[in-house]
Amino acid sequence: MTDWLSPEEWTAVRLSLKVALVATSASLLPGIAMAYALERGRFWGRQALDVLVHLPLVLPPVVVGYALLLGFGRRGPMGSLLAEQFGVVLSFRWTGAALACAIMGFPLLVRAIRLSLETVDRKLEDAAGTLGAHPAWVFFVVTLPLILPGIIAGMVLSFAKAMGEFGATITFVSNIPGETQTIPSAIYTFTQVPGGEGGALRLAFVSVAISIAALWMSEWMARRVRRRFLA
Amino acid sequence: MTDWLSPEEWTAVRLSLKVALVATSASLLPGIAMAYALERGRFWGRQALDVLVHLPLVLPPVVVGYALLLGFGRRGPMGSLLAEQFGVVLSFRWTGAALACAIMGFPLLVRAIRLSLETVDRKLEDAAGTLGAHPAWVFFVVTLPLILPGIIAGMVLSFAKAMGEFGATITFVSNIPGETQTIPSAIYTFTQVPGGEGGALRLAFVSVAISIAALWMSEWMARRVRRRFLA
Amino acid sequence: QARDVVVFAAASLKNALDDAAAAWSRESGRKAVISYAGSNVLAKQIEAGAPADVFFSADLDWMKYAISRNLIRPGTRLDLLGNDLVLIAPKGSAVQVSLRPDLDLASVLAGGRLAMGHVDAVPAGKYGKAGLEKLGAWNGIKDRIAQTENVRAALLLVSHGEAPLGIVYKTDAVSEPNVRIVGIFPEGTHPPIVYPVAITQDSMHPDAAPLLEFLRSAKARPFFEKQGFKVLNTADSGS
Amino acid sequence: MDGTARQTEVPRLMILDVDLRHRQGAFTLDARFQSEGRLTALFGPSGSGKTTLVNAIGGLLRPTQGRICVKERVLVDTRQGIFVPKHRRRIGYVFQEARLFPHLNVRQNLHFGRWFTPKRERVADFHAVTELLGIAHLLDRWPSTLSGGEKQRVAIGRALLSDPQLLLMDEPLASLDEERKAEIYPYIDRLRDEGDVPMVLVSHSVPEIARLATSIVVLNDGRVTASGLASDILRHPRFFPQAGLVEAGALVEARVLRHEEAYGLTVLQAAAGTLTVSRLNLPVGAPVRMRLRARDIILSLAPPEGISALNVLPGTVVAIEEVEGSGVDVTLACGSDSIVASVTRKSMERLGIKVGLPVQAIVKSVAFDRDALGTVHAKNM
Amino acid sequence: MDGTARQTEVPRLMILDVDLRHRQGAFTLDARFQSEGRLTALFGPSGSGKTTLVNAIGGLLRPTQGRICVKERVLVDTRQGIFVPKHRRRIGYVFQEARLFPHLNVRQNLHFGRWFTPKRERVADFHAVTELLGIAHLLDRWPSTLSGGEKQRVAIGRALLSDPQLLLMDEPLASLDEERKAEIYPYIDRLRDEGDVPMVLVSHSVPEIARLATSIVVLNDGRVTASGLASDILRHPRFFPQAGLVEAGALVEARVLRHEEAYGLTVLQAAAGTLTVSRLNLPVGAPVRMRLRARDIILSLAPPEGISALNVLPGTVVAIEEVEGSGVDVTLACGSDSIVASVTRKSMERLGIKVGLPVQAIVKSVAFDRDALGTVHAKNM
Ligand SMILES: Nc1ncnc2c1ncn2[C@@H]1O[C@H](COP(=O)(O)OP(=O)(O)OP(=O)(O)O)[C@@H](O)[C@H]1O
Ligand SMILES: Nc1ncnc2c1ncn2[C@@H]1O[C@H](COP(=O)(O)OP(=O)(O)OP(=O)(O)O)[C@@H](O)[C@H]1O
Ligand SMILES: [Mg+2]
Ligand SMILES: [Mg+2]
Repeated sequence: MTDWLSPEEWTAVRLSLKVALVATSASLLPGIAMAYALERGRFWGRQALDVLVHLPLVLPPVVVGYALLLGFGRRGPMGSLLAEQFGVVLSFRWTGAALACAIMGFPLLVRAIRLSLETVDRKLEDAAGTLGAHPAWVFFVVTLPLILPGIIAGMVLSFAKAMGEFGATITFVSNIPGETQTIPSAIYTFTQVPGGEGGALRLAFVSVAISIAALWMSEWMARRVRRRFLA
Repeated sequence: MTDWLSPEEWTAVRLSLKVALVATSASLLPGIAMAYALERGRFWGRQALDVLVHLPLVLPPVVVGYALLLGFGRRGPMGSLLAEQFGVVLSFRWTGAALACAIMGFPLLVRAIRLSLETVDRKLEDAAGTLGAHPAWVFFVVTLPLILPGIIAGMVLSFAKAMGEFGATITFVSNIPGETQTIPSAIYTFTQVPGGEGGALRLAFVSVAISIAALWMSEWMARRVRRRFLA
Repeated sequence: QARDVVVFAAASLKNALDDAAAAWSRESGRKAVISYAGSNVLAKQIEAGAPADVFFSADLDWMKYAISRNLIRPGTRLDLLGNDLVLIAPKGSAVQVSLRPDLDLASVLAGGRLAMGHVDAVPAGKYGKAGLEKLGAWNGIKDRIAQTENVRAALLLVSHGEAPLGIVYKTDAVSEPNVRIVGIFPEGTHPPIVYPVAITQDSMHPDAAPLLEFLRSAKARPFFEKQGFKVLNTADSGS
Repeated sequence: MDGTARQTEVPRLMILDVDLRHRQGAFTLDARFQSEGRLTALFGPSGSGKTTLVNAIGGLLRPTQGRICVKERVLVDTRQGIFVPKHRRRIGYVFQEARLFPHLNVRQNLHFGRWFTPKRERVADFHAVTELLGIAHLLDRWPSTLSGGEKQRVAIGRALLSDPQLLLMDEPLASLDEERKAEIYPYIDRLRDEGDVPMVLVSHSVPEIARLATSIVVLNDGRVTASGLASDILRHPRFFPQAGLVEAGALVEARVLRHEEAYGLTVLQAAAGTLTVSRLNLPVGAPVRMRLRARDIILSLAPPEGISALNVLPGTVVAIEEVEGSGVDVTLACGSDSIVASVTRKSMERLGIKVGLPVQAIVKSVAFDRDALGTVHAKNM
Repeated sequence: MDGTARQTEVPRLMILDVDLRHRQGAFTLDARFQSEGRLTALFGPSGSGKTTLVNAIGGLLRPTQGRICVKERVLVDTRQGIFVPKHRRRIGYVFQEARLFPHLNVRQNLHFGRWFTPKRERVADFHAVTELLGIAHLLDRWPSTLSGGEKQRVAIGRALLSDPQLLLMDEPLASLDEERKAEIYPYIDRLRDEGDVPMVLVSHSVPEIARLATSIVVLNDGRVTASGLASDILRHPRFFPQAGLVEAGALVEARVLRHEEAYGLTVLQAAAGTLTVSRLNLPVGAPVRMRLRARDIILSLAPPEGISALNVLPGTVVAIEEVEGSGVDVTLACGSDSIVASVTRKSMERLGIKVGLPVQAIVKSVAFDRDALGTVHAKNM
């Protein structure tokens, strides 16, 4: 089993998993906040924010990668700020790959949560309010549990996207084995040389297997959530 | 205004619009059907189908393009069938680009519709049944209107994705100006040559502008739908 | 030194460079980490401060780009490898073309398309366009070209019969059993195909120079030649 | 209509024939009853399985086991594997919660059932129904902007307008005011008697059931504890424990004898004697049904004099039954009618009431249960 | 408790002081009333704006214009820009539809309000409330598996357990059976009188209002058409047109005089005389309140003999009013109480009833409206 993939490929698999998990979990809170703001907020610039969130979907991944490179690279404004103030370096690190994946999956995450948020019965939130719950509590005790299916769906999409994301990642953090070489990057490398198809296929297979596992887990969670209150 | 983009770039813009529109509208019905089957169906192989739908998200776009080439290329089983039986040729045609975009956006479309479908109150469908509506009618007169927000959201995602899709498209139908060169392909070209940033930026801008228009239209539609029944 | 030396190399070099780097590791006990991507991406990344010690480009343009932005340590650039450009057809194809001036490819294509790398963006595409222009065939077929994101995709189109003809590197063609080399573009029909390698300006890695030295040594030569590259510039031949 | 043929048939036709078992969670519905009534009331405490039973009839749930026939048509028979899907049952179901379609406005909601009704069977009059229910001014509104009672009325209208062959109503009038109910009751009467649409009505209101029901099924914890003709079940508090003592009474049928226009009164002829009530808008000779509540009747040893009550029915004590608390139920035979009076034990002892004693039953004319003063149409008699 | 201080204060304290205008669609609510009653009943036909009004008090909508004070606390004053958000109003709201949280089980739903109640103010007894409402066996169930009435009971429990300072109840008992209601009423009584929790109750049921309300506000098409003390409003059908003639009556307050254990009876002393009723589980001297329905009273010129009715109150006719239809309302002064009897014009003429005539009012002991036999606690007297 282990010799079925080379150690380097195993590294890529582990890294991909790590990147996808970190990307998904790190974008969760901002995703919920963003979805809430876009769906419920009535502030100036909401529409612009909406467009911004969708950009990674609309633009070719390479462009997003370039933008990240310019913004979060060592010499970019955000990159240097982060490095100087917080000692966080993203460029050419796996954290950068996670950022790229998070950003590429963000519109999917936000959309799914918004869609759930739309269908939340505001009357239940009102009811919670009359029972003494401060709006913040209402959000945590009523709204959040009710949008759980959307959150799960969004996380699945974001995770799957992270497992497959390539263009932005390779452009932003390159393809450094052990640091930034994720499964898609490794697959890409294989497709660039003669005789690489086998390796590409093997890795694609692993990627699909991981995603199946993630899908099943999410379906299981969603069913648990739903069984309860839509029985 | 017109000289702001070269004629060739205008062609790419027009083509991208056409491809995105066709991809989105052509995947609409299969998307609804698939979402319905996955959400409500209890058939053998449902899980496998679910995984299949998610594949384009999980796999690097290039791999998807490669798979399309194998399946829908001139010599591929589907490709030759389509060509012989229906005279439909996809390879090197804009129709192939539309297929690639449709497939890449399919998981997003299906997910959004499923998420809406999940929240449809089955009791309303029951009520329609007691009023004499055959299950098929129930679907069209009750279920479908109720999942409209999900359908709109799914179409926006699918359209945006189609505007940005590049890897699968160029691999499957390559980059033929006037036939398969979409905005992302053109942008890609610019990024590949030293000093091409300006052109890439111009095209990216157009792409974003189109997507903003699409977003606004969708929000407008969604608001109309929602105003009615969630007032 | 905790960190291994980092090489940014064009993706098409993977097989050869992996083997050569492994050999170097065995010999020196050091390790090289190689990041493969498009030359353009790599150049831009180095510009953005990537931790690359060695840049191995697939064409001259992006090396020149890097040099012009002071990203390369002066005097370290070396045009290490060369390649040939070939016209290919699917294995079963019977086409006969001789790559001479007044070439008429349009009739050979017979409605099909010529697959090649993007003529502005992909090195193999640029070379191919130059070659076709030189042979007088460009104007006749410039609307019949299927441009691909990279040269491998062009190979793919031909090997799967989507395109009756394609222009790729010899290195790609020889290793693909499903294609047949129809002809080799004569020298002089296109700018020389060169793979330059250099140490980056910011690199302070002590292994960078030894690695480069190894790559140009006779010990590395077989790995490159095995993949079909021409080694232009070895330590023995000098430069 | 083809009245003559029906008149003899109807009484023999079993309208509802239910025998089913169904489990949901810890609750088991185990209901067996037959009803020949054209309006069968389901009565029972909250959680006793009324909605579950109605759902089974409506085809919303597949009983674990059993058989359901409506007007001799087998809708469910688990043994034979018969299960008619809900959209083929031609049932109008007024749900306990309104269940309006949120994406359709009121007019579209009302029309919904029509879309699926064969043209020649569309008889319900849209205009009449919306006027009756007081929803004509709401037609262009969205359900989300309706008040609770408005929603419920639209739901009733939607069911009526689908021209069902069986009407299931789960507490349809619970959130309506008395005035509105009083307007709807006669319509339900007509539907029941003329329209040939049998009904199943879930209600917690005894006056309502007395007013409308021809048969009653009492459910308790998933089991049928009593079922039969409304007149039988209502007569006695024992069959109807939920109603409490105060609601026991007798159903009496009568005909309009004459009108006393000067006083705005109508005199009715029952088997027990004549009864004077507020002016009824019915022709002389028309049949009516009233409920004489046991607690509304005062017994007197001699015909009383100088009192305001206009109705005094002579009768004979035929039974005395102790009931819980301080009272006894005294059953009188008045002509061929039987009437129940509820008096205290103290009064009974004081007056020396015993079986066989001739007594006078005093009922105030306006003390009739107005709700129970239903019109009974010819076919029912 | 600190009874003495309150006793004098309470009557002066305005519990509800509402003056608001609110538009929604074509409907305008324009309500102005004050209520010093500890239980204010909102009464009116469907769509008259009851829920809208309750929502405004509960803080679920921001009235276009107006002022709402509860127990002298300003909740809304659009002029001064005051709008206390709903979560700071300490209000328990039982919604017209149950609105249970679908993602929480019954126990969690019931506890919900507690999470946000300061610890020392948590006085409602979880055990007692769930027992009272008969939902103790449902604690681990999900709302989606509850029957309609069960949902409603959980919703009531949830509001009660949040220890509110004002309880808003929008038709809370509409889908409950009589038995269950009869169990809940005394609890509401206690809450109203002991717990110092004023209530606003929307109800279509006149007996229910008579049983529970201390004040009544009648709404019609968004406007207040009558408001005042329950005893005043209920006494006269004119104030209460929706109730119809049959429900008019007088509220009489009395004290327990003695118990006749042998007969299971209790004798009450009212200003009008003594009244005999079924055994009440109250100590001698305890105050009670009864409703004597106008239609339940028979007038007699002489003290009747040989009849089963135990209660005969002597009085004098003080007013005669024509009402619609065949009847007249005869108001009697019986001691310091005033009683209304509804008789037919025919009877009136026959007996020669006129103002100043001494008559006897006959009421059967069991003919008291059981629902209206509410306990009135000391603070109320
Ligand atoms: N969102 C809205 N838009 C327009 N009209 C509305 C809206 N909500 C309620 N209404 C109207 O306001 C009026 C009052 O509604 P409300 O819910 O207060 O009535 P209600 O007295 O509670 O009636 P019910 O007894 O039927 O519950 C109704 O006529 C209703 O149609
Ligand atoms: N999905 C379910 N799972 C478990 N138990 C259920 C489910 N649905 C209903 N029940 C239980 O079945 C019993 C009967 O429910 P049903 O809705 O038929 O009562 P009902 O007689 O209509 O009561 P109500 O008058 O309160 O509406 C109740 O005890 C309820 O808790
Ligand atoms: Mg029910
Ligand atoms: Mg209401």
